Amino acid sequence: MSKVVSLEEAIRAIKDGDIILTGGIVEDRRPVAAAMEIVRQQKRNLVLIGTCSLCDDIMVGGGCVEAYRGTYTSNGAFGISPNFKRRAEEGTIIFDDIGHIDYSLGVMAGQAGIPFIASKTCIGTDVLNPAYDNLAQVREVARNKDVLPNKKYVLMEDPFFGMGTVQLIPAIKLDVCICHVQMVGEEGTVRIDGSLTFDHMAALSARTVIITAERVVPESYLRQDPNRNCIPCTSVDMVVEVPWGAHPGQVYNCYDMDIPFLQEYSLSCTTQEGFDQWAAAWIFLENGHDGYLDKLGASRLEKLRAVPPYGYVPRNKGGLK
Amino acid sequence: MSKVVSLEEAIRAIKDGDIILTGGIVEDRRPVAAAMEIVRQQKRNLVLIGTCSLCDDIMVGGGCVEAYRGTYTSNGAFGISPNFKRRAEEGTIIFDDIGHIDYSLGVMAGQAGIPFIASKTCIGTDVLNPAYDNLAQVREVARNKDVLPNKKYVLMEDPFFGMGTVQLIPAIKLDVCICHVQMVGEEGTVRIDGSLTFDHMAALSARTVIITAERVVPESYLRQDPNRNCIPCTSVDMVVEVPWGAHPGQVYNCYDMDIPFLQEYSLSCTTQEGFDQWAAAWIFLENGHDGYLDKLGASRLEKLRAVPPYGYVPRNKGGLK
Amino acid sequence: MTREIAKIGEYTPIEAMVVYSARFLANFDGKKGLIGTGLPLVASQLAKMMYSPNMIIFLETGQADANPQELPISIMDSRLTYGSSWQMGDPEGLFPLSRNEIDFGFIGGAQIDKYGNVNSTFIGGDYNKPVKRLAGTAGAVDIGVFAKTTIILMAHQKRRICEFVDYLTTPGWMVKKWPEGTLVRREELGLQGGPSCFISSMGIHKFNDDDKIMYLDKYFPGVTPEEIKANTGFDLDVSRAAEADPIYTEEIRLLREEIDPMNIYKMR
Amino acid sequence: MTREIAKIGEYTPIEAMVVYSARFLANFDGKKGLIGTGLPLVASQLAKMMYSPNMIIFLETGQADANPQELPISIMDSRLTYGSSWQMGDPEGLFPLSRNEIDFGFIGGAQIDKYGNVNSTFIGGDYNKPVKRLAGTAGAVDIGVFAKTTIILMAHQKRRICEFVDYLTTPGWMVKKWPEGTLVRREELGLQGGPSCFISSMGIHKFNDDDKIMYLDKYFPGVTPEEIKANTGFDLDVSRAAEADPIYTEEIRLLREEIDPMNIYKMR
Repeated sequence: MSKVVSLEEAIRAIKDGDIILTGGIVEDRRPVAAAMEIVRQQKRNLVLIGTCSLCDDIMVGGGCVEAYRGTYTSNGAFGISPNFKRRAEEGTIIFDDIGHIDYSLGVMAGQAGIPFIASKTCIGTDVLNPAYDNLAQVREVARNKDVLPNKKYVLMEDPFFGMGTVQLIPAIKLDVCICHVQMVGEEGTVRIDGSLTFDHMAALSARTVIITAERVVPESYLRQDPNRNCIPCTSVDMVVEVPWGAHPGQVYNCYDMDIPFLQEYSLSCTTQEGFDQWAAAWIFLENGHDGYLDKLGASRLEKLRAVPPYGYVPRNKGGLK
Repeated sequence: MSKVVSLEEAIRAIKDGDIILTGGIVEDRRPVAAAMEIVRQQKRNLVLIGTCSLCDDIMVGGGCVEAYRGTYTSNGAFGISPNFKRRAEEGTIIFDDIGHIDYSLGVMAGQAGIPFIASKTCIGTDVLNPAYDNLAQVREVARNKDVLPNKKYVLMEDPFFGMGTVQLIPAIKLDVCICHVQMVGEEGTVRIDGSLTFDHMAALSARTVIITAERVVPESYLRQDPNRNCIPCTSVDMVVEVPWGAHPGQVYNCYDMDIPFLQEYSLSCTTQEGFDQWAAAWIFLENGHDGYLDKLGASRLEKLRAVPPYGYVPRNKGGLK
Repeated sequence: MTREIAKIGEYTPIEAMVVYSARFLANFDGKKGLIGTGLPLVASQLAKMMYSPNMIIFLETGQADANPQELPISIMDSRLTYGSSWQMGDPEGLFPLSRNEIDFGFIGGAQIDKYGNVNSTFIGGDYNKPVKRLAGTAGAVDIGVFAKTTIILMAHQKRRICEFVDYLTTPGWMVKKWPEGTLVRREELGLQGGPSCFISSMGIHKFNDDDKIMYLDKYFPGVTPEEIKANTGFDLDVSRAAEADPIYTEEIRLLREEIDPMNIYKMR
Repeated sequence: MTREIAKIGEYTPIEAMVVYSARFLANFDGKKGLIGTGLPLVASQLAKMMYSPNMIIFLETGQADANPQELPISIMDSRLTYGSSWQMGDPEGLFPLSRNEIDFGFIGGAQIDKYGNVNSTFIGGDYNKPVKRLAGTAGAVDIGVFAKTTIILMAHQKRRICEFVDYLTTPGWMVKKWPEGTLVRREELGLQGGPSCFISSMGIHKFNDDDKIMYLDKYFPGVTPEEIKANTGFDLDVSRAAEADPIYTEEIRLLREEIDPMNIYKMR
């Protein structure tokens, strides 16, 4: 059964107040085209889980996000995520920092269908500071409150190995998971190259899973080597072909990052007006993503295309100068 | 740095009383040649973790194993593991049954480096029967007691999602993990085809990891597609090339199972004398594994060789009749 | 389409058990099942051919949407990998259960009691020195705890269908609350699901809505309710039983010619 | 081999910081490190070329034994995948830490205190309305909790090197015991490891064995201990400090010509 739909139709499945995780990390393999469609459809009150970088920050700028729970709020080499930074410093967005292993274990627990897990991962740090625990405020924003745990953590003594005080970490569950990948079959089988980040786990614990991909390929092709696939079709609800759907970030084996575009984003979005102008120029275009690609221009994109066998554009070949 | 050693040298690293897990499951992709070498080297007091099938049962027959903690004690279609069955019914082997998700979560916790995890997985069943809890007896056999938990499980109320009473499951850790795989690089990078069973997790939480493989291939070949690899070289201590090292079981993409051999094993090993005769015929041969292969004969083995693209011998091609 | 009816004697009781199991799977077309090794796998193959073509099969060794082109022998058979959507290991293969994605679990076993509890661990004697040691838990615990419903298949023998199992491996309707081991309804422990039917080599058994005790729902053609009662280790209610619809020659032909021509599963 | 010494002024303070960091990594040849994004990655590249060729690099996005052929920009840069032994995701990339396999962690940060605690979450104001919001925890918590030792690198500025961090992201030697938030020695919470050195753009700092307070161990050529003290936000003990060995032209050449010819990391 084919799950292929248009980007517009896929994003229509997201409801205001949904708890959402986007695939990839920092600026790479992010569902940027999907995030731009979310901005176009003016979703509201989304709760972001995991990280708030590039595509997430675009949604923050677009007024779609009111709460964030995660481990990272930066665009890496391109600076702290500008829209999130501004709203955090204004005090107009709810956030609840957790650790990176914290997040990993939460997502791992989610895919294993278990309620919680124990670790020493944030012991000793301000992640466990009760004064900074904003989970209750995050829950207020969420539409489906039962997707979030009652408590941020519980401390207890390890009864098995004498590891002392450990932190019980609740599972991370999701309403929506959107991943951008290299290849997907029409039934939803996903193949990812490069870091899987959290996608292979998060997609298993979300109620609705949307896959945007550089290419939709025959399902039968991917099923010749099931060991190489990263998300089973049984966990995927909708499939959308979106070439260059993670631009300006990297997609391993497909394209390298568009550094000037990323720099321009950071500089433009220090104010809301700046973001709005940037959005007018890049998001609110006729023909949506096709318009975006045409505006970028084929020759600019071609310079980013990955070189085999590396999967990126080696600098000594001059691609990214 | 090459980690390639002989089978004899690899197995010499195993100490009496070690807690050991073997890769694959039931009769397939099991380190049979490695288990036979363990019998030849007369290891004693091993504690088996996970399952007790084919290669494990050979070690039981060989007098190497005194305790077992796991989820499965059968050779599948070929009947209950005959040596284990006999010793269980005699009351001369210690065993502690756990569930399959129990085991999965334990190994997952082990690879995540966390002490325990919560689940409803065995709630309501005799797996939690305190009268059947033999963990303390298993610990007595083990050389490194700190590798095993203090308790089999703890019951507690889920504080996060209102799931009621859940079972806290301790991590499974190991002294030794031996896996037989299709391909390994000389530095230890492992590529598996077909079910990974528990290998991809168990190998990460063992102190000593031995990989036997159908083929040792150039590390650089496997590093062209790191996404396809299943165990990182950083977790592997020793690498051994052992063609047909899982015979009489299957190895996906390499060979299919040798049904008559498996049937003969089951029939032979109902008594200790039967096993001893079988071992004299197949284990205690001159030239070890090479002797075993020569005794089987090349023409018998060739009939088992997998047919692409299936990875097994399709019956309608007559391979297994 | 009119189908030719197989005469009694033209098929074995085990074949009948597999055929009625396959028919029961018609309830799960388009649904997700976790299928145990052995005869459940055989019945699933027949169901996919005749009654439930869109059934989605998961296996405990980590195949999602498996589509074997010929009958697997082993639970990690190479035949299960080729053509599946995703091949991981046992944890990933079992977690669809704990994520509550699995609509039905389908297992065999060695002993079943009147509450639908199944034993696949040991029979007779003591746990530590059993008369007959069996395969252990493998998947059977987890399917019974997490699947939205369970289907159980087992040859009908008096000693195997009993008042209460020697070891409770797969939870049925009345299970053990620890640490005391008190018998309680499964819902009381927060367990969803429960067995919906037990298909033996003589008939189809269901469970009372109120006390969750097994009763005979259908007896196979050529078998009487009295025979079934006499071959059951507890006082089985056969008062509501009707004869099952007859078996088709096509079902037996598929089993013998297409699915298991080599009689690997010794059904005949 | 005699090496040509670089003159003061022929390199920037940031380049000096990276060079001394790379030299410190000589202690970890053949060892396993989890390397944070940014300048730690640059220093590791230099170390692999000159001081620690057999260092094994893990990254938090799931590469084991990464061997980038050119300098990555991103923590999940494609350059990290090609040539690595194994490419999974973030959980698998971080679990070598919690399995206690990682001999050293190497991170940057925005603020460090006299106990070696690092802050990468916010500076100034309140958590909920910070003057300056930063990147958050990403890896920094976990490296500080689990690595057998931690190396920290940060440009030397008075406001960044303080009495106590505004938010404790990476645990140093004196950490917070919850729920009260009492300051305790990290060992008291069962945490192994701890920071072994803080390399700034002016000098190398270590920690007293007894009270675990930071002191100046080495000052870079051309910098005086007094300048360092004046640029530090707490009363830094500089009494035991000696001048660091000079920098070699070869180190600077490699940084500028081989590792970061495009000056992506703005070291100069």
